[in-house]
Amino acid sequence: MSAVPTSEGKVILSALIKAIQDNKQYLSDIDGLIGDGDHGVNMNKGFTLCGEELGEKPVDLSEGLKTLYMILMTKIGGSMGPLYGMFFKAMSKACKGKETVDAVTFGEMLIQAKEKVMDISGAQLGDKTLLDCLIPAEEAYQSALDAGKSFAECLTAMSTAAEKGRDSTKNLIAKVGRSSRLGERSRGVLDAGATSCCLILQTFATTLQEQMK
Amino acid sequence: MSAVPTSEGKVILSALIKAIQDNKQYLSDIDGLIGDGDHGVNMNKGFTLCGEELGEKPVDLSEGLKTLYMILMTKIGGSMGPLYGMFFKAMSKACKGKETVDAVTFGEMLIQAKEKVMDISGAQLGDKTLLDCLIPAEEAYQSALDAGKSFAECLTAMSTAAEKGRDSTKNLIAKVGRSSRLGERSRGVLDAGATSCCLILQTFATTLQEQMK
Amino acid sequence: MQKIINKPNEVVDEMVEGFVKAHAGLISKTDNPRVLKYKAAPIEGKVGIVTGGGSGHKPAFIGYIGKNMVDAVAVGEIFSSPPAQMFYDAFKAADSGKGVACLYGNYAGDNMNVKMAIEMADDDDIAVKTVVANDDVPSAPGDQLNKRRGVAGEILMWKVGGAKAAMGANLDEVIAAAQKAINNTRSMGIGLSPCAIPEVGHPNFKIEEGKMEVGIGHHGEPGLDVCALETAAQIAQRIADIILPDLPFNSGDDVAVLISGLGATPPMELYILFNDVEKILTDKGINIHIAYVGNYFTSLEMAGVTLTLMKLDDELKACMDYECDCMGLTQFGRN
Amino acid sequence: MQKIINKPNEVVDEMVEGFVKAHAGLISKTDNPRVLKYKAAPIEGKVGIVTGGGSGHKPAFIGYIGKNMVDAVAVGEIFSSPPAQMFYDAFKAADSGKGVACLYGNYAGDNMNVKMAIEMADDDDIAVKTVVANDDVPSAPGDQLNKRRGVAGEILMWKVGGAKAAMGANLDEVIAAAQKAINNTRSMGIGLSPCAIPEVGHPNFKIEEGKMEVGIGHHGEPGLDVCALETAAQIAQRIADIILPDLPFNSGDDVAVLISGLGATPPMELYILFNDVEKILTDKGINIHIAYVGNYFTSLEMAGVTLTLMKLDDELKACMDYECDCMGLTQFGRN
Ligand SMILES: Nc1ncnc2c1ncn2[C@@H]1O[C@H](COP(=O)(O)OP(=O)(O)O)[C@@H](O)[C@H]1O
Ligand SMILES: Nc1ncnc2c1ncn2[C@@H]1O[C@H](COP(=O)(O)OP(=O)(O)O)[C@@H](O)[C@H]1O
Ligand SMILES: [Mg+2]
Ligand SMILES: [Mg+2]
Ligand SMILES: [Mg+2]
Ligand SMILES: [Mg+2]
Repeated sequence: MSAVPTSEGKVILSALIKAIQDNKQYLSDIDGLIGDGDHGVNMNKGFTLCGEELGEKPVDLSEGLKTLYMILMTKIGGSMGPLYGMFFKAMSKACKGKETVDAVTFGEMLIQAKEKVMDISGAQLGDKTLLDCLIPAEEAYQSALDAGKSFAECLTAMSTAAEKGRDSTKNLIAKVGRSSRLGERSRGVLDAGATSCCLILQTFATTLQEQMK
Repeated sequence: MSAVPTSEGKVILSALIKAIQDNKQYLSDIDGLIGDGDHGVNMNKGFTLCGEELGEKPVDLSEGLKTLYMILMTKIGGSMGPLYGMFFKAMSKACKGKETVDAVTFGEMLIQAKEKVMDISGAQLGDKTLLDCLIPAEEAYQSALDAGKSFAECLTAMSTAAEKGRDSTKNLIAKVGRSSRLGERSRGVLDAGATSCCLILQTFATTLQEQMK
Repeated sequence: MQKIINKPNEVVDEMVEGFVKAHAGLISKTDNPRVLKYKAAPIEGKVGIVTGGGSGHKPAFIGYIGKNMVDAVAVGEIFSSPPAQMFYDAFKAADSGKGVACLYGNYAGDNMNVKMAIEMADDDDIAVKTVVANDDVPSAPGDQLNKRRGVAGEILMWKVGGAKAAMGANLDEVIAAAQKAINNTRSMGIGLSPCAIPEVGHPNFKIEEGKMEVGIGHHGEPGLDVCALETAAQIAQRIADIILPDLPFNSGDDVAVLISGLGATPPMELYILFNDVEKILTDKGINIHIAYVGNYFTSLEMAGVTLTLMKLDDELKACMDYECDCMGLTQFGRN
Repeated sequence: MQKIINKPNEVVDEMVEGFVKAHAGLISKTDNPRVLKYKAAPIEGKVGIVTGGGSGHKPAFIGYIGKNMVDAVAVGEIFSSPPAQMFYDAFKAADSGKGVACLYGNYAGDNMNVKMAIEMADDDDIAVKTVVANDDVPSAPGDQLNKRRGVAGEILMWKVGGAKAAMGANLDEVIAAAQKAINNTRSMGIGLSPCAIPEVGHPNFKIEEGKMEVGIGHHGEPGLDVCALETAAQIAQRIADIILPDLPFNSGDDVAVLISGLGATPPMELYILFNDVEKILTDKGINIHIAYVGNYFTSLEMAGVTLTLMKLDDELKACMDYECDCMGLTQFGRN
């Protein structure tokens, strides 16, 4: 099977919510090293509210992602609300009306997400933000797809690149956000947003791959 | 000789001014232990201004004391301005128009000073203030006078009592002023106001005694 | 000591200089460099309102000079009463012939200097009467009201006295209204961190992290107790339990509420505290007629707060609702 | 952390609650608990003025809601931009059909959230135009004005926009005036001690005793330099040397001056600094048309100050002199 039915949206959303909840402390700790230590708290607030809103019943993937982005955009301020709000809004739109998510659809979801986030963020690759994870991950996915790889293989390529992108932030100097205060001293530590972005992309990959089995 | 001509006021005022100036640091240091450490500064400001006002020319005692109290009352705020202002105002009035200061006149100056200060201060004997020096000193002077002692002897009695009164403040708990904040912890240290009061009374005593020689 | 100053012994002079320049439309100098007056004072036919005290309490005291408020202020050194001469010069700057209401706080130095100033004024035929604010409940027991200090309640006293004078009342009426105001006012403060007098250079008392000083005075005078720092709700309750029974304030009363920060406590915290105070008052059936929340009477950069309540009758309400214009408190008339 | 609060994660909600209760005659809640509005808003025939931003800057932002000032405000968490929905709800609360001028500060989060809110409003036929304050000179060089942060100059932008709207101008005219205001405004801050976000519990940056941070931002963003603490006169000169040539301000110019404390710095020090600033301006032949000195835009309990200058033409003067009534800035009309 090389596609996942969108009717199984609940599985993916539950996995995303759990991933953030499980890593709440970790994400805040990373943010605490060079930021204000609340990234896990901010993310957890939005994702947990979404979980409460979705409840127990099944949900279409596009609808589920819509619930998530609506909450991010209405309840979560700062930068995470609009950045991840745009991320999931783009994803939701790109799979709207589809029966299944296949390699092309997910590629469309990724590229839309990347573009919308870049559009609203204003940050550049190398500024030590979640873009340093998202951009290379999306590019790796497209290269694999263009090279004729399977959906599962494309996801693996994305995962690997996301991790590499996340790790690349360790040696960067923060150019935006609170950590930019530290200049040279922001080097040597992962970026919190890139870490949560990697977590989200990897959760997509493993959950989709599992459902394809 | 058992009286001092009031025309020699300058000698007494210069002595008072010098005594305060010489003890500026000492008075502030005492105040620093349980107060805000500015008693010497406050006193020095008033007495030095008076010295500048008086200049080099001779002055009648009552007139000289008037200059001093006017400066204290117009330029020195807080409690010292009115307390020592009243002190010297009463003294000035009590010797006004006299040719000389004799034992009776000085007794009158002392009693008026004590009463005016008590009147405006509101503090009680034992509250750890300059009254703990002034009241016993005045009483010792009057007792000596009533006992028929000479002017010089009365002044010595006053001096001795002033010193005893000043030292008595060491074991008192401050009831008024800043030091009262410390309660029990204000014990064990001299009161700054009692110390300056003792200094002033002893300066009167020695200067008058010297002029009588 | 992290302060933006020049010479520590000239802070008051420079502050006065800056203040006069910043509020040139409202404030005038007088011949005495330490006496400032409302530009329009003395106002023909109006009783003059005078106050004064040590500096370091901004907006108090000079910030309350203005229209329908205080006419002239004697400006002392930091935390130190102005000399008698300054009060006397303030009387002269405020008197239009209708007399002067000197409305000040109960501190030994101020009492002495005002007393002497009144003697000086007596020779000039300026009629001066006084009201001495004593709203600070923790500073003495209820049977020694005359020993209590004046704190932020002074502002309400000036507001009432200033409005009454502006309405055309004579000296006795102004004094009676201001006295009624302070008689119906109760305050209490909590200190969270100390302050440093610039000339001294370091705080001359301490409040440890995690502690608060209950009943602290506006110059760091000792309070009732030093205890563990509490929540806003607990602090509100603690103060209410002390000041409400003291007057007492009862169900059905209309009150003015004034929450003043002591300097370094952000307005956010003052509003959080107000929220808790409002709940307690509402629970007790006490109605808030007017509320002031902000830094109205400070103690340099001390952290902490004073809560003040004034019970209102119709006369006091009319005075509180009256228009006024000064740096510390500008309000349009309410009705 | 010596704070008067209850739950650290509820400080904003409780502050908003307290604020609404304290200013019931001026402020109304809306359906969105984090959007407050002027009681009379939306005002028939008047362009609505909206702003918003993170909390912890009291009186900014909600303290500028009122008559002839801001109509509605989106209230974020401490130092954190409000979600798009709140800006959107604020637009709705302010719009009378004449459109909304959203006048806010240049921060990544606010830019993103306002951008999204405008998209939301587009569907509703609410015309929203923006002016983004970028008055903070040290935050970026003069050839990158669009990277500069907005700081206390925002208040002057609101004052101008609010007055212009009250005078009956249409949306484009209000936007043009507010844009002109900020284009003619330059600010710079100095930090003397840090602040702690209640939920974090400790300051997340440090300023050592005896040092000052030159060009610090309103959330502790790094400045140009950390150097030895200077005198008020030196600080005034240092700031003037940076902001005067930046616009530039020239001899003969009329200006508004705003000196805002960052929270814990007492007004006394602000007036001392103003005294030095006034001397520099007077020396240069720059005329102070109006001055504001106080805690107008703070950063919790940070110690320090922002100096803001706005060059005035007749239109801006008329706006600055216009009557307004809000918790942060009440003034009678001047002329
Ligand atoms: N303009 C921006 N574009 C992209 N990412 C950003 C931007 N601003 C901040 N970030 C990301 O936000 C992360 C911090 O998020 P979070 O801690 O939730 O917010 P805050 O900094 O407001 O406390 C950073 O690690 C960075 O990846
Ligand atoms: N009400 C009072 N009556 C008598 N003496 C007083 C009174 N208040 C203060 N003092 C005296 O003032 C002294 C302190 O003076 P000083 O340091 O000059 O003033 P301050 O306390 O304002 O700094 C105390 O030592 C005490 O003797
Ligand atoms: Mg944060
Ligand atoms: Mg963070
Ligand atoms: Mg002193
Ligand atoms: Mg002293």
